[in-house]
Amino acid sequence: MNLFNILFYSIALLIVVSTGLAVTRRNLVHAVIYLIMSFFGSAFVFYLFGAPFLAALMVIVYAGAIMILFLFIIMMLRVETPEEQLFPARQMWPAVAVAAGYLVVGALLAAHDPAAGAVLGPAQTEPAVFGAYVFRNTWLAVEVTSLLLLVALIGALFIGKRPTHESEE
Amino acid sequence: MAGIPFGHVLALSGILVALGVACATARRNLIMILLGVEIMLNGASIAFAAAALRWQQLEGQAFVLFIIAIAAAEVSVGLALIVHLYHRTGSLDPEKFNMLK
Amino acid sequence: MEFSNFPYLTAILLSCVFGLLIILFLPDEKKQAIKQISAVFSGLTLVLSLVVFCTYDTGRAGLQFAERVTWVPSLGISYFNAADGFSLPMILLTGIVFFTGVLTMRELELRVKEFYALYFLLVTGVFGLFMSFDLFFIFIWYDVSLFPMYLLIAVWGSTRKEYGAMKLTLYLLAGSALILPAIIYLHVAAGGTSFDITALMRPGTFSPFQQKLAFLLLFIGFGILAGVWPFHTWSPVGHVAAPTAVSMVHAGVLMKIGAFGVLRVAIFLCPEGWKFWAPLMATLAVIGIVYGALAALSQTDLKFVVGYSSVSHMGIVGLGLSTLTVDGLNGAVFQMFAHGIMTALFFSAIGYIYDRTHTKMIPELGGLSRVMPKASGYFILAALTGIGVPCLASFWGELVVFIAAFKTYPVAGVSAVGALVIGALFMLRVVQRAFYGPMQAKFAHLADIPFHLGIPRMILAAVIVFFGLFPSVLFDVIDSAAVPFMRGLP
Amino acid sequence: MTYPAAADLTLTAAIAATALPLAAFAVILLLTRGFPRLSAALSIAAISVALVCAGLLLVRHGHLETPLEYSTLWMAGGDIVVRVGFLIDPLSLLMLMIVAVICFLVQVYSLGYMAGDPGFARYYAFMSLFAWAMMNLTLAASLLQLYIFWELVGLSSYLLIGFWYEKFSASEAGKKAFVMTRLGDVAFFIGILLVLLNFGNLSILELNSPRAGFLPPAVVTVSALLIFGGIVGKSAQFPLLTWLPDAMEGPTPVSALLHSATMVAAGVYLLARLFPFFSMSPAALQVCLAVGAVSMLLSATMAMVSRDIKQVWAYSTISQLGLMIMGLAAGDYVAGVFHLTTHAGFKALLFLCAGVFIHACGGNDMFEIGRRGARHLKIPMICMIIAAAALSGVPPLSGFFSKELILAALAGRPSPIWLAAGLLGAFLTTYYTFRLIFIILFPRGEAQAKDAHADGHNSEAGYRVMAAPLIVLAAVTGVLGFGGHALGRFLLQGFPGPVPGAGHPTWLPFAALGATAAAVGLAWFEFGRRGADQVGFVERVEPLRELFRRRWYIDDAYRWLLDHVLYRVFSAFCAKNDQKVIDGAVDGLGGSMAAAGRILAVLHTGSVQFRLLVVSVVLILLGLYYFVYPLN
Repeated sequence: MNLFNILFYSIALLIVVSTGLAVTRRNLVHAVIYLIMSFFGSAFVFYLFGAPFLAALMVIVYAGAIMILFLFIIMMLRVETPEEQLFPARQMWPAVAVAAGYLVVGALLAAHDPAAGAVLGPAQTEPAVFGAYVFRNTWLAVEVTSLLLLVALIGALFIGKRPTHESEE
Repeated sequence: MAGIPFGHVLALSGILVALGVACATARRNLIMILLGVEIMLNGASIAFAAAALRWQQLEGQAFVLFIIAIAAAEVSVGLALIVHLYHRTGSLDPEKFNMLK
Repeated sequence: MEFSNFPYLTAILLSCVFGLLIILFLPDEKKQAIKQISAVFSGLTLVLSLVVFCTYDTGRAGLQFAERVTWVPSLGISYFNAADGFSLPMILLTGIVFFTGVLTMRELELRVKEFYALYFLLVTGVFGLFMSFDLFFIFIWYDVSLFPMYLLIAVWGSTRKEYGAMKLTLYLLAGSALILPAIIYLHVAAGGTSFDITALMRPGTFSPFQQKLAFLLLFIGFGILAGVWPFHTWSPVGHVAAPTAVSMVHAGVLMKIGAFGVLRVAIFLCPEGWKFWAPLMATLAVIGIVYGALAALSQTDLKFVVGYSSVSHMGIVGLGLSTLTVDGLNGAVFQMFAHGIMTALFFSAIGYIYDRTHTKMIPELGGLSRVMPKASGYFILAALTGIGVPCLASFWGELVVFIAAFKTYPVAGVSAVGALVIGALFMLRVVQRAFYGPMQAKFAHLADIPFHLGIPRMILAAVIVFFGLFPSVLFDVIDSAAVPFMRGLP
Repeated sequence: MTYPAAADLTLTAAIAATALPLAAFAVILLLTRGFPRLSAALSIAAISVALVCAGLLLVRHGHLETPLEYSTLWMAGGDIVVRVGFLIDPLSLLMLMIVAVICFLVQVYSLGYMAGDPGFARYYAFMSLFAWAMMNLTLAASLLQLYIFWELVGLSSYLLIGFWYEKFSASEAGKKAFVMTRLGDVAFFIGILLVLLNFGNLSILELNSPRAGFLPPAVVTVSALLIFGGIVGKSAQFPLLTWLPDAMEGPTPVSALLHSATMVAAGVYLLARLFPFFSMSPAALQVCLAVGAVSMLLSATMAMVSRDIKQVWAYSTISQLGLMIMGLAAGDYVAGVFHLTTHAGFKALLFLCAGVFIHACGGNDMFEIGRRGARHLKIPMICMIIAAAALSGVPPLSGFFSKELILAALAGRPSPIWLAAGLLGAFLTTYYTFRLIFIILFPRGEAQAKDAHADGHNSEAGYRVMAAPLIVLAAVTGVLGFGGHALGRFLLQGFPGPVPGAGHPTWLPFAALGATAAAVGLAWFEFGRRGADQVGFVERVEPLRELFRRRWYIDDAYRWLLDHVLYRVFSAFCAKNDQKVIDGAVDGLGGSMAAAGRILAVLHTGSVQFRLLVVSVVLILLGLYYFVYPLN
């Protein structure tokens, strides 16, 4: 049991627990906060796996931007604690069944896969190397993604407008 | 024992995806559905990062990068839609939005 | 492959398309202008078809007026138009029916622009199908001609129009659902590099089994459109529901598409399958001939009578196609032409009568000959053509088909000839009930066909008599395709 | 095609004779429908030219050793070649002359008869159409051409019978005539196909040549019988005889022209035309003989009870056609054709006279005509008596000679039945003919009030126009009989078929005359003598009278077949099958599709989460699939 292992398993536990808590919160703000914790954990996992740039990105974009956006929206709409039933049985049991099935099948697949047995050790990718790789090998995807982000920006602006002339549509 | 078996990382990401699925399908709240999707994406990202380490290939990490970017796009549009819907109907209950039925 | 200097066939298509576009850009209110533009462009189409028909060289076998532009080289799809002796009569027929149909609808008031636009689209598809030698385009044109039918019947029709339109569309789409797999199957079986009929029809392209399979699919698929028994019930219902000009095109030309498709696609590409399934074709055709005539006996609606007589007459076409002889093909194509003109005249006359009397129920009519001698005369002429009176066009088609059938299938030939009696019985019965007898007071004020509405009927009647007296004009053309085709068969 | 120069005039004349009426038809129908007098003039002009041409041809080819044949291609496609042309031989020349003469006379007569009819122009158009078709039929060089014009003749018959289409019975009769002859024509057509297939040629000359003898006898018999089917239809023989009496609904000149003298005789003409061919099959001839005899006797019995003057002549036409067929079938070509010729003359005359009476008295009932003073119309009355005597075979009128020849031929048959039937037929014919004559000559009782209609049309000019053809025909009837020998010689020039042996038992003319005299006597006793109650012996027997009046129930049988079998069973079955079975199946299929769709639509809740769930389930299944079938 070295430090690498200890760190991974404890963080994995943190991620699972906080995600589980996030899923089950009635208060949406709480849920988002737990999820931010979970994303921090993920960021740490990335760091462990030798991707410091991704870890930083995770913290900045996911935990920092996306989740805060969620918080903004929740607070703006004043829907912190919805009144409806948290887990209606009609929906929960199928969901649980599907999730369980998912786990079982995933476990089966993973156990079956010889690759699953391989052991991962510490490693490091320089952000500069990663950046060079991304822009050399996947430049087209980068361009497409940037275009997508632009479209999303415009789309969000357009959709998010307060529907003032609703009656005409 | 030096290092983590790849299967354990897959298990972690699997659990995350399963939680995401459960969240997205069981909660009657549009925001929670979107959160569930984020959780699933997160699980997938972890699996990709681990795979990158496992095979010493940078494609996995590049994929994570794009996942984050696309998640950002998706969340912005999704939340805009939610805001729009909330303004129109005053509710976030997904069962009410079934006009395409 | 010979390329003539002027692309007549494309010009025909383009004159339809230009007409369509100009109509689309005219304002709704200018009904008169729309009608005039339609008449001009359909007239242009007719003139071009006539030119093509007359300049066709019957002494030379093979395709003429060929035009080919490759469209998708990897799949072998090309815009390939040409005319041979089989398609020329059909092109001429379409031209005549199109033009007379436009003129027949001069009194239309409801949504004139949309009507003519759809009508032009329909005819474009029909023309395209008759000209095309590319399987892919044949399928496209087939669907182009089906799509407007639904709207034309459902909007401008009468008597259960929605039901009729829906039934027709579903039947024909079912046909197209059989044709498409067959076309793809043939395309793939030939190596997936060509949709060109002239290339695919080389002997040895398909194995006998492939031919049998594809032929059956194609025969049923196109046969639905040709009103082959027992897939015919859409046709009387559709005829009845459709407005006059559409009935004319529908019975006059659209049903020919089916028979023509059987000939051009199924028989051309799968001669082995043709030989294998010919007895089935003959059986269905004879059943259709007898059955259609019998069913027509007990109809009370003028259009239903004509609808069922179409089933019977198209049975003769099917019988001709099934005989595996030059004569059979000759007679079948001639009969297609004659029947097209004849039904167009039928519906044109009925259309006028219905416009004036507001009924097409035979018991309510009666004595019309006195008030509308011309309209009745045209109907009676068409009825006599349908009976197979000599010196009217239909006679020759029937004669040649019967001779051919008698050689190949004596029993079928005899039964088909016997059905002529029933044909005479129901036609004359209708004529007697609807047009003879004392004049009814309620119709006394009605006027006969005025001159400007008489023109299309006159043209059709003249065509019937012309080809009845000079059948060789048409037979020479058909023969120039049928003889080389049959000689080329293994 | 080149012709010998000398033949050119012949060809031109033939073309003119056959084409001009068509031109008249087209011009009248298209241009001059509004001008009745002009139309009539056109039509008559055309037929006069045709008549002149026919006469020219007859004179030119009075001594014709070998038949002339001209033909040109009409239609060719594949293996089928249809030739159109003229076959000029004694038979066709004779028939052409008959047709032209009677057409001409009837058209002139119609000027008076049809005067003032609203459809005057149409009438002449149809008459021209008929003349064209009939002349082409007469001159047809091939069986197919003959068939084509055979059909066209039927068409003009249909149009002319139903000329007064506002009368229900007229249009019904036209339809009946067309459909019944069609029935025969179908057999005829199949017979033609059979010949074409086995012989490969439809030329009449070829068929009559010895080359046809190489055909298998069975084929000859079957095709001859099938062709005879056409003759049965056209000449209204048993069992298709009932259309002809109904056809009397048409205008009387039409009946005279089409339904006695020419069109119905076309059947007999065809039999004569193909006489050598038919002679090759004794079995077929035997059938013809039997059919002719049955038709002759049946229709004679029907004529005995009819009160309608035109119907009597119609029955008599059937009867005489039957006699001609018997004569031909008995092997005497000349006798049959000779009787055809004489019959055309006197029967047309009978009808035209009847037409004058009907016109004058405004009714068809012979008792009524008699009461209204028909005997005061001297010319038609005398002409009618002459024609009736000819029909009965009273010497020295034409009918006597031709009938005698036929009876002689029948006497030549091994079985005496045929001669007995012939004599019985002669007896009956004479009886009903004189019954009619006596009824009209010696009316009993008072006429019902004359309606204005009868007098209105009876203008002097019209009467004179109508009388002229009568006198011509009466003269012909009077002298034609003596031309028998010349006619026989003319007909037998170059005739390829068997020539009947001359001579017959010497007692035969006396037997025939005896039968005639007895019949006249009986008719006189029952109808003519003072104090006779004018009720025939047949009419005293109720069932017999009913049987004859209802045409031996043949019509009822057809009606029953048509109504109960064709309409109620077959036709109704097809229509119902379409509505219930085929449409039902299709609609049912559509309905079940829609129902299936509704079941599936339950799954389609429209909920976002439900879709997510489904996606997840599919992913699980996909995972399971890869677990079971690993990628590598």
